[in-house]
Amino acid sequence: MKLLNNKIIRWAAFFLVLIIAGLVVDNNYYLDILITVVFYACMASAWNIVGGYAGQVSVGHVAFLGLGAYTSTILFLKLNITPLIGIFAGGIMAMVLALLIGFLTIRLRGPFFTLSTIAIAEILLVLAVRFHGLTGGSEGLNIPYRPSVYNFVFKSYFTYYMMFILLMIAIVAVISYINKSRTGFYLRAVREDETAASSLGVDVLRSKLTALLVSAFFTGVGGALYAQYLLFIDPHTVFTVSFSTKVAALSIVGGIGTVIGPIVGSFILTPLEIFLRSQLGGTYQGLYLLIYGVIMVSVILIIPKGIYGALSDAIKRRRKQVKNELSA
Amino acid sequence: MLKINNIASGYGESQVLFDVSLSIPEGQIVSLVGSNAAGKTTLINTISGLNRVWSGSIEFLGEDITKTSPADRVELGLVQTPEGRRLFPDLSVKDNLLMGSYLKSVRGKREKNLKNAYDLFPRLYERRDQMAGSLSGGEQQMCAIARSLMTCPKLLILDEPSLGLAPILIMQVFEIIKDIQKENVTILLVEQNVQQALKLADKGYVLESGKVTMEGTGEFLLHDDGLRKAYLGM
Amino acid sequence: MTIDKVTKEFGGLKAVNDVSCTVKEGSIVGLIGPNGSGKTTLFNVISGVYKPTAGTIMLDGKDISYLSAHKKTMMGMARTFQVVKPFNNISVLENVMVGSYLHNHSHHRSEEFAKGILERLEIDQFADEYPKNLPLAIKKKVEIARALATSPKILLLDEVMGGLNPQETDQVLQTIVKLNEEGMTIVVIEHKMRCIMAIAEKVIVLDSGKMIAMDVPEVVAKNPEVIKAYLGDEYHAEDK
Amino acid sequence: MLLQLIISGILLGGVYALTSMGLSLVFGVSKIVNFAHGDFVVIGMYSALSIFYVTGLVPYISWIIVIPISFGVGYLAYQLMKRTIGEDVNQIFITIGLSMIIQNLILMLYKSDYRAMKSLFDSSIKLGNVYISYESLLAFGIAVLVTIGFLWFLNKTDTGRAMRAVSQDKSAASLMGVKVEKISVLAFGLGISMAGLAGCLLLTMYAAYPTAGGVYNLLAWVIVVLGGLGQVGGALAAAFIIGICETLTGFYIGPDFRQVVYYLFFIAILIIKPQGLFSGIKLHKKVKDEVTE
Repeated sequence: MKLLNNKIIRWAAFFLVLIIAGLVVDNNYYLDILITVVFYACMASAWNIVGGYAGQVSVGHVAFLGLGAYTSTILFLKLNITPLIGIFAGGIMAMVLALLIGFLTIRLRGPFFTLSTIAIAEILLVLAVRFHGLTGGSEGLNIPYRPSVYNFVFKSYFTYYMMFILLMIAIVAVISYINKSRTGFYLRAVREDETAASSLGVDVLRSKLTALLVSAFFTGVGGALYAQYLLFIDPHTVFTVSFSTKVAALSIVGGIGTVIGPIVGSFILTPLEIFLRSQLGGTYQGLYLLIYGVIMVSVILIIPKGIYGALSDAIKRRRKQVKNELSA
Repeated sequence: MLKINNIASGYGESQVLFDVSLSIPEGQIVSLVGSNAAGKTTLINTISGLNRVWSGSIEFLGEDITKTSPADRVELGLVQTPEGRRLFPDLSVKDNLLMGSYLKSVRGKREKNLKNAYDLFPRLYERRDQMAGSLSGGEQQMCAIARSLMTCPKLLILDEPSLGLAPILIMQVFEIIKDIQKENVTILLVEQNVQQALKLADKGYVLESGKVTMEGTGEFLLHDDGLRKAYLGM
Repeated sequence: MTIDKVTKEFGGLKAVNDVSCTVKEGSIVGLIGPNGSGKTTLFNVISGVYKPTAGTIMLDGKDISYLSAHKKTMMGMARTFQVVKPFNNISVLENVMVGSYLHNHSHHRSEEFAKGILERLEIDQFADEYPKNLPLAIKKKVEIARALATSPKILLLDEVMGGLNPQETDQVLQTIVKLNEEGMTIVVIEHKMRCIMAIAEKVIVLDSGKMIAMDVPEVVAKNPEVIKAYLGDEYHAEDK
Repeated sequence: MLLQLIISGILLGGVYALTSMGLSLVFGVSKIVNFAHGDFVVIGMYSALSIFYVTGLVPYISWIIVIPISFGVGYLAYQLMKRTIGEDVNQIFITIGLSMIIQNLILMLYKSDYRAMKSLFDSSIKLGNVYISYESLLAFGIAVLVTIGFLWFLNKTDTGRAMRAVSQDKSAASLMGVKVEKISVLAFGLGISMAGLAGCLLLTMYAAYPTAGGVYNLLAWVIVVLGGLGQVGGALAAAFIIGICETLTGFYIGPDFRQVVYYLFFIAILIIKPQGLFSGIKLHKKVKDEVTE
């Protein structure tokens, strides 16, 4: 129990520092960076639930993001339903899609599951372009800038920042809960060895499906929030597979299958990306993603557990060493 | 011809072989018997290089081959017919046999060896274009042995050639082994079928829990009570 | 548990051929046979890794032939694997908790339950270690512990003593006997005949997928067909 | 019109077959789950493009140069990836990482423009009502030629036979004296060469752009899965089906739907008949030798 308290306190401190950072900055340029970092941390954490904990590598997660974004935006623009509700509707739509994907493909062996997620994201991309009556086609949809709580549009960047922080708190809380719960144990067992897991009474398919559903929900909610923040969505930003690979890269670099890993990944890579883009964007298009790729490949080859994974291993080893020395 | 000096080996962290030594004189049939899980397959996989030697050494034709790769051992004439036959199921029988003469050093004798194989196993000639996976158990065993013979082995290791075969086929397989010996091939035979294996053997070793517990002529071992004990725990 | 005419085919090859037998509640049954005789396949069919091609498996009067593995575990059947399959990247305690969560829904209770089992198998000092760093004997015990954590009525052990030294083997043997005394039904696949003879009430012998004998150990050991399966034909006859 | 479309589809399918045979080789023999396969196709496209810019050689000739370039690229990629063999998840990530690197390297070097070759021929062949462009006929011809050569290599040479053997049982192959590692690199290099060649030929029909790899990657996998893993004959038939499928949907539904149709096809196959249309290996099965005694 003491450890748990400790952990809660540590997380509280972490979020407090983030919030204070937001208050101190008080500059839209830097707040935008903070928002982007937190947004990617959220998305990477959500992806990690299924990609890291359940070991089911999805590269089509952007489908959930896009569906969430389009659901809330369309509900608002066409039916004038407040995004406050729309955001959750977005999450739920993403879950519905996840359920469909899950039923169809979750039995598939690793690479084939991954391929089918890419295929589904690509299909949604084409559909979003095609049905422009609903989606605005490739021109996308604009959310009018009329700040109000009902419209869920705010003047202050800080308000958005707080929204994303709240989302992150929710994700971290759920993952921490899952981690300690039966589902969490079952997911890890499934990732390690499906046959052995099922021999211990683990319903493998159900566990994987649960992970996918939770992950899809948060990704959908994140997508809807992001749309509200940008006030604009188009198929090529919210349905492009490279978004998914980027999110996966954050988790891998940070440390796959850990609560903190994806956050570490986002806090390192996202500012790097923004920096590179602002410095070199015009002259060297694509350089930042190139660097992403290089970092991702090197991390897999050199520290497969990611930065956080490697660090915590080192700390554990150190502690053990100290303990041994003490006892000796 | 083959000398194994005090080797230890195993899989992962679990040690299977403890201080095993044996020697195989040229031209003989040497049988290695022992109950399940005694370490027979580990031992011969270590001999053919699929398994790493932890300590000790292996000499073949006077040369130290402890660290030689499996492919290079084949080149030297040390060939294994693995347990469970391990054919390439989606290759035709003929292609399986041709794989046996993959090495450049024996490619020249390919036609001759292929003819010999078909003479020895007419059945395989009939089925030469069939996929190996569709053969019956006995035919697969024949194909596996024939494939090994295509490599012009000096020492042929046969791992459980009688496994899963009907009694009549087992008799045939043992006949064939005798024929092979006549062609100047030294044979290391690993068998569960103790009776047959020891009858055939010039020399036998009994392996028990990863250690050699008995050795002697085939005849001697056949009539030893200890052997029974090793097998049936009585 | 009753197994009735169970057959499992792989591409026309009958790995298990028409096997029928009964395992009495509270007994220890040994399953033996030469390499490739279909023992592990039979285990896989019983525990739900494979579905039988034909035949039925009954547990406590219920037909469980086609249930998936996790449902069979819920009904009280647990197993270990010949090649150990520990969850390498979670601690030993957590490995066992995966099992104990089946009947204990709270984190606290399943942890307590798991700890109890670790103590019983005398491996509680490894609770925080990762299985990949442990020697094989401990891994095998972890696997037994994990299976026990599901509170099984019937336990299937696939060569849990393989690769262990004599002392470790004896320890595991004692554990099995103790579990049995507490009322658990146990089926053991084992190569070390000595062990089987020491603990089994009944021995089933498989050869090439067929059951060739089922009796008390002393009788089985003298059965000519069994001797033939192990030693090759004629052995028995010539010996006399 | 229908006949016209089917014939164009078949001609396109010939080139696609190359891509998928390459992937099959990489997956079956080298045991690498390659999610960057399409990007190697694109490398082929841009290599051909660069050769044209520099020397003026057209793809029908420059493929002879593109093949060794691709082989070299494949060799390097293999060295990078060989440590992940046997770890599916890491392979997926590392090849995705590689795909990011390739796509963005091309983006940096060539910008995001669509680049196409100008047609070399101003007329086409007319057979009854059907027009066949010289481009696609030539590309098809080269593809067929190389395919036949490849099949001959696979079936009639010792190295080809060894490749098939390695794909079925690595350790048994090593007991035959096969140096598995060497065969593995060779197969990977060849697989990538075929992707490069396909890219080179595709350039005569389609424009090149940096992220085209994603499309070709999925395309190659779709064909391989459809044809049954490791089944060369199946892959050929599947390539033609996909080619025809693409031309038909492109015409009747709309060019943007070309890919949707076969993605749907792909998902359907994965679900309904995971062993592929023309039998072969199951998608659920682990490729793994278990050590048992």
